[in-house]
Amino acid sequence: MSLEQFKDRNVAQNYVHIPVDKPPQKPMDKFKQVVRRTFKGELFVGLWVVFREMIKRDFHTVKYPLEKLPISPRYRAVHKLYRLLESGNDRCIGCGLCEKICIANCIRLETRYDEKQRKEVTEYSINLGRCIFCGYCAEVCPELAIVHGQRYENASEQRAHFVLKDDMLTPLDFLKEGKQEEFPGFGAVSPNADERIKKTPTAY
Amino acid sequence: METYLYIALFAPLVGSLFASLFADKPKTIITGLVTSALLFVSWVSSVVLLLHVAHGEAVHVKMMDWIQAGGLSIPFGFNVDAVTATMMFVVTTVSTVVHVYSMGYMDHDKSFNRFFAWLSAFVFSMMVLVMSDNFAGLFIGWEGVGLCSWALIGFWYHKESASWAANEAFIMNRVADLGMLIGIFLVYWNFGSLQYDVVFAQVDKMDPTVLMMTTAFLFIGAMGKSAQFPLHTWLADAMEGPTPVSALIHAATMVTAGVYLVIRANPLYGAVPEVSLFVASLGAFVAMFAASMALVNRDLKRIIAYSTLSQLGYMFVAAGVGAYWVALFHLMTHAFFKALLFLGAGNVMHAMDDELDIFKMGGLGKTMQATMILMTIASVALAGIYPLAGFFSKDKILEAAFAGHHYILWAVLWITAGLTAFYSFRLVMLVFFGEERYKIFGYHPHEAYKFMLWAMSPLAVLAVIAGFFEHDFVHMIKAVLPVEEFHVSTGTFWFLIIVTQAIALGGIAFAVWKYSKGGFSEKWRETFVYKLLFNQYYIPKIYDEYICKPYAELSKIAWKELDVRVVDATVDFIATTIYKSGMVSRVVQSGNLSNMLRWMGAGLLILLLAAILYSPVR
Amino acid sequence: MITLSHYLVLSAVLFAIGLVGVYRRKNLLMLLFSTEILLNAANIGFAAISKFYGDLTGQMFAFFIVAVAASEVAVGLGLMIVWYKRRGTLDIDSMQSMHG
Amino acid sequence: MTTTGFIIATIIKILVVLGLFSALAGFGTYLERKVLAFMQRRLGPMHVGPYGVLQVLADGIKLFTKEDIIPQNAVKPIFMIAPIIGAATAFIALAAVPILPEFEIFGVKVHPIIADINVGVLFVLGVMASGLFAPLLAGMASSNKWGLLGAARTAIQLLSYEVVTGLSILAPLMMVGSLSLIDINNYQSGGFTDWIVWSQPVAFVLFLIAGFAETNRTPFDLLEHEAEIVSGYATEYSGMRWGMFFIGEYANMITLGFLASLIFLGGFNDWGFIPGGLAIVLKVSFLFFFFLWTRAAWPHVRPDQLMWLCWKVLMPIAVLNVVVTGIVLMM
Amino acid sequence: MFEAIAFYTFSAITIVMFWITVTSKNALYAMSALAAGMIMISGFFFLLDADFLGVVQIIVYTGAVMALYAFGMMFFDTTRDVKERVRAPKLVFLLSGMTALVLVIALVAPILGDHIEALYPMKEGIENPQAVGIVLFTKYLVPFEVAAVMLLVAMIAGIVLAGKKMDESLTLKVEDEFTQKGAQ
Repeated sequence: MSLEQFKDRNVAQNYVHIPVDKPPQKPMDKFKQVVRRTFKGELFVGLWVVFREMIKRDFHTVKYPLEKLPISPRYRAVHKLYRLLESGNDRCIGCGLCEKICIANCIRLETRYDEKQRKEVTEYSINLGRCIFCGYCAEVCPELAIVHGQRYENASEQRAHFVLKDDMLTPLDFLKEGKQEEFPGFGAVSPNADERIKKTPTAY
Repeated sequence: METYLYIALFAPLVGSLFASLFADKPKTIITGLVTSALLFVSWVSSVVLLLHVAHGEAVHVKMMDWIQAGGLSIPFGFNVDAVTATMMFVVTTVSTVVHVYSMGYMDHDKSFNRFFAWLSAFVFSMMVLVMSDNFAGLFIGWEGVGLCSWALIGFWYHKESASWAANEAFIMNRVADLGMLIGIFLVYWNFGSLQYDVVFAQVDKMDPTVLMMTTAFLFIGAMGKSAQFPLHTWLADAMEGPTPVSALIHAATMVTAGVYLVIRANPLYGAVPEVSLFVASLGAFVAMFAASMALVNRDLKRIIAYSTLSQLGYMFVAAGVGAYWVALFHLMTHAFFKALLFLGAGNVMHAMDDELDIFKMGGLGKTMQATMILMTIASVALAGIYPLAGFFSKDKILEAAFAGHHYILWAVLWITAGLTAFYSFRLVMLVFFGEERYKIFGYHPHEAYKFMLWAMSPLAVLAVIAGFFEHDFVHMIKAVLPVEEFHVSTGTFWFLIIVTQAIALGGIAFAVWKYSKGGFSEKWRETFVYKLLFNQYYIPKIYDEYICKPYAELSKIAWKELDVRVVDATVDFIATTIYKSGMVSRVVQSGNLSNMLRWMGAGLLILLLAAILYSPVR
Repeated sequence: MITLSHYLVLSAVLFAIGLVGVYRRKNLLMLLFSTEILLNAANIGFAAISKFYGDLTGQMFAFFIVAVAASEVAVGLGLMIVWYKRRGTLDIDSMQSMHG
Repeated sequence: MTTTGFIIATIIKILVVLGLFSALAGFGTYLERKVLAFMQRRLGPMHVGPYGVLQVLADGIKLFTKEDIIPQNAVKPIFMIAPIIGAATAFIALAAVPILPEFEIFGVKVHPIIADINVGVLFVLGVMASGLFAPLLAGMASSNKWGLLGAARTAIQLLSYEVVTGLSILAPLMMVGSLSLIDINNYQSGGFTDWIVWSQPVAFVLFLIAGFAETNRTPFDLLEHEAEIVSGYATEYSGMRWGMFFIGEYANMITLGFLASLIFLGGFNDWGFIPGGLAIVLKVSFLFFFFLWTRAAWPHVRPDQLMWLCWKVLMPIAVLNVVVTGIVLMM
Repeated sequence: MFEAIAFYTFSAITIVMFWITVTSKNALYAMSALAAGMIMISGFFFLLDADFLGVVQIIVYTGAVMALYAFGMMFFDTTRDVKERVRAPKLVFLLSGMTALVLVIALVAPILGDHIEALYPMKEGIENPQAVGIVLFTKYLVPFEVAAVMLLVAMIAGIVLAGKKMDESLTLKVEDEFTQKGAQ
């Protein structure tokens, strides 16, 4: 299935309205309805339809673990932490807004000042057992550091199922290959974002 | 013909039932019209039947089995022969007239509908009485007319005298009916059947004693119904009922049922001359006795009632001397003129606001000319003056008595004929002629409705001409009743007629002469004879003193001693025992299903044990 | 060899069991169950006599008993449900409003 | 045949029927899943064995090894017995069904019927009717409101449709004049045109509809209607007890297939060039397939519609059919 | 021999089942045991060559009557134990025991005798259902129809009794409706 098809799969342009009669009230009318439906062959139409599908052998089963359907680039599943494109540094500045806004209260982060007295995120964990994938964290992030990714197979044998920072952060080699996808539009990262980052004046 | 029979029989019943639907409703003329119309239908049927049986045939039908128990078999059968047809003709004619007349007479009565219901019911009962082909059916009709008579005498039951009279009539009839019932039982006991034809066929083989007992007891019933001495008192008191009732029941039809019974049972009576002689003697006595009482009575209707009694006596004499057809003939003619007389009396009563004392009337002929004419015709017929109906029948009776060598009877009847003529015209004179005494009492007499007079006119016509049908009647009746030629010479025959006519005319003349001059003097009323006659020979008083009072005493003793001490105590004892045992065994009825089931189980066990113990195979 | 007596004794025993139920149970439902046992015990007797006397009348009776049982259930259950809805219990001891 | 031989033969037959039909019942579940999948453009079980054939085995192992949970408030003995009743009645009903025509094996003539009783049809129906105690007792014993609702639905549905089944079968029985299934089969031995379905089409349709209701198949599977009452009477069941309900249900379907084939579709008489044994297998297979087919194609009815259909439509038609048949037979 | 084995087995099971029915405190036990007993009784009928009766027993008693009971029981609280206060339990056993004894005596003693005539003898060669049918529709036709009418009456009675509104008084209900209609 191509991506275009996939996008349109639920949105048919021409809706078909099925006419619905008023339900019969009197017993006689009910009886007439039964007779009509019996002899009109509606039942057999149903039988024919399923039988036709059976002999057509037009199967739509996806053998899931073996084959997977493509998903939309904008699919919003398990979170990702992005890096800055050029430098490869974490975008996250440890502001803690995501932690604050999380309605499921599943984000925890720990920060410290590094040797340059800049804030550094040491631990960033999301309890996927509680996360409801509402997207508030991504929305509130001032640095566009946290986004929803496409990883949906988050089944686990453990009840406390966390993702840690390392699982989410874009690997450096991946970044190098330019596979960290960014999307244009309102609120997107500006091309010269690295430059625009002001160094935190340590003098303060 | 069966259809006509059923129509004649059941049309009055239908009318009665129809009228009884409206019994408690306000007056509707429809009931009167419908019952009259149905009676007219019945009359037409009766006439058809009469013409049919006139050739000596009889119509016999068996409607259904009525009682079928063991050896007793009484069918609901009807037989119409000449006698019955004559009776039916009389009954339907008079009753039709009376019905139409009643519509006017009862016009202002609030129980108008009830009246017609009972009147038609009476006709139906009477028809059953005369048409039945067995004694049981006759008895049913007998009791039916008794019931209707009771209801109609006591029609104005709010009047104490009326209900008293009704009860008197009813009770006195029951006394007589006991005799009648015994007679019927004797018939069944000895003859093994109640069918007339079966019974009469066996008369020859019967023991005379048995026959005598049977006929005597049957005649007791006839005495009660026909108000013969000593059971005669009820008839005069029955005049409390509405006048049409008196006309229909107590003059024309019901009271003649006794005569009818004797005529119907003529083979029985013919076989026992002793009883027949007694019948004739009693008839002659009553004829005289009643006529004597009529001489002095002041009550308009009672006079006519006593006259009826007297005429019934004549009929019994005829029946007693074996001239049954004469009895029937006189019954018929008498029905016509006596009903006419009563209806006329009804008109007078209406005019006088129900005043009955003839000494308060007088001179009514001026205002009520038609009534006067009709009543005079009836009175002349009653007196037996040629050529009116009464002459033919009454004269035949005298002739029969004379021819049977019953000269005493003949003499009595001859005198009675004179008395009859006298009191008839005493009544006519006092009511219609002379000074207008009613004015003193403030009455304003008026003539009755036209249609009432028209209704009476057929009777008047019949009263005049019925006598001329004598030969046809004899011809017709020959098939059923013995018709003997009276062996009197022509001279004697004419002598008898002249003598009878003479005394009758003499009586009329005396009455007219005496009362046109103002009647008897006051002194006459002081005499013993007058008092004796006026108080009906003190018979009611004797009854009261020597029968009613001792009986009441006896009843009181039975009540206080027997009923309360023995019967009530026994009944109470049984009741108390059952009640107490109920109280004791109430515990069983705990209402608990489980307990009941256990009781049931115990019962099952007992039954099983019984089944084993009493098993036949054991 | 199984004879008629065997069946009749069995029938009697079952009948007695049913009687125990009828006398002993206070629950209306159980009472009806016991009644069914009584009917069935009788049925066995009828069928056995039918067989051993070679006559079908016994079976006929059994059929009619079955029919009676069916109608009894229909009416009895209806009454019981009504009673339970009104009183909330099926105990016979609670049905004593008609005691004398 | 001697008594001993008869006993041995019967025991062998019983064992064969038990083994074969429980296997068939299990295989039926596989078939159902496959057919339904195909009709819904799916593949169905594919992983265990070639084309998922061994899925049955896997399921069986799973069910056997699963914990047998009995709720605390359940009426224990009844709860435990109920599924056994379900499976047992299904197999007992097969006892009076002639499965194949007579054949000879090792020189022995075999009647492939366990007990040829002269009231065969009624026996089968009766035993299938008493099979309703399985869901009934299960639901009532499990002290679960869904269970109770399922049991109530069982009672009304199965009880009501038994009437239709009986009445619809009555008309063919009147034509044949016997209650023995073998007699009914022999009645149709004249070939394709002799099939009772041609003379009694109404009875056939009624019987099928009632059969669907009695075996609790799709248009009428209200007893364990997931969308309404979770799993109905089987809500509290797990493991092999739950599995037995399934074996019972599938065995019932097969029994019903045999009944319909024998009564209406010519039974095991030769059908043209097809030998009788194969013919009846084919017919039963088709009917079984038809059960699955309808499940894929048709929606449920509501309980009130179910009762309405039974008492106000099907039963009058069935009675009319019987009356008409009677009149025709008398003429 | 088979007959004896079957008879004793069935007897034992039936008696035990019915005993459970009679004594059990739990209505569900009682019902299940009774149903089982009914099936066993149909076994007796098969033993007695009354095949049709046996099948009718299964269909009607087990299939319909007991299912109806079960359905009725759903209206009651079935899993709760039945509380009963049995009065005079000895009397119960005495009465039943005596009845059973008397019955056994009555039945086993040769009271029945040999002089019973078969009014509707079973003929050879006619199968049981057919024979039953013949007798049922000739001699017993009127009782049969009466039974049918009785069942119909019972059905209507059951419907009316178990109808929805029956926890209220029917007559009062009707009066209420009248007053309502009057108000309108």
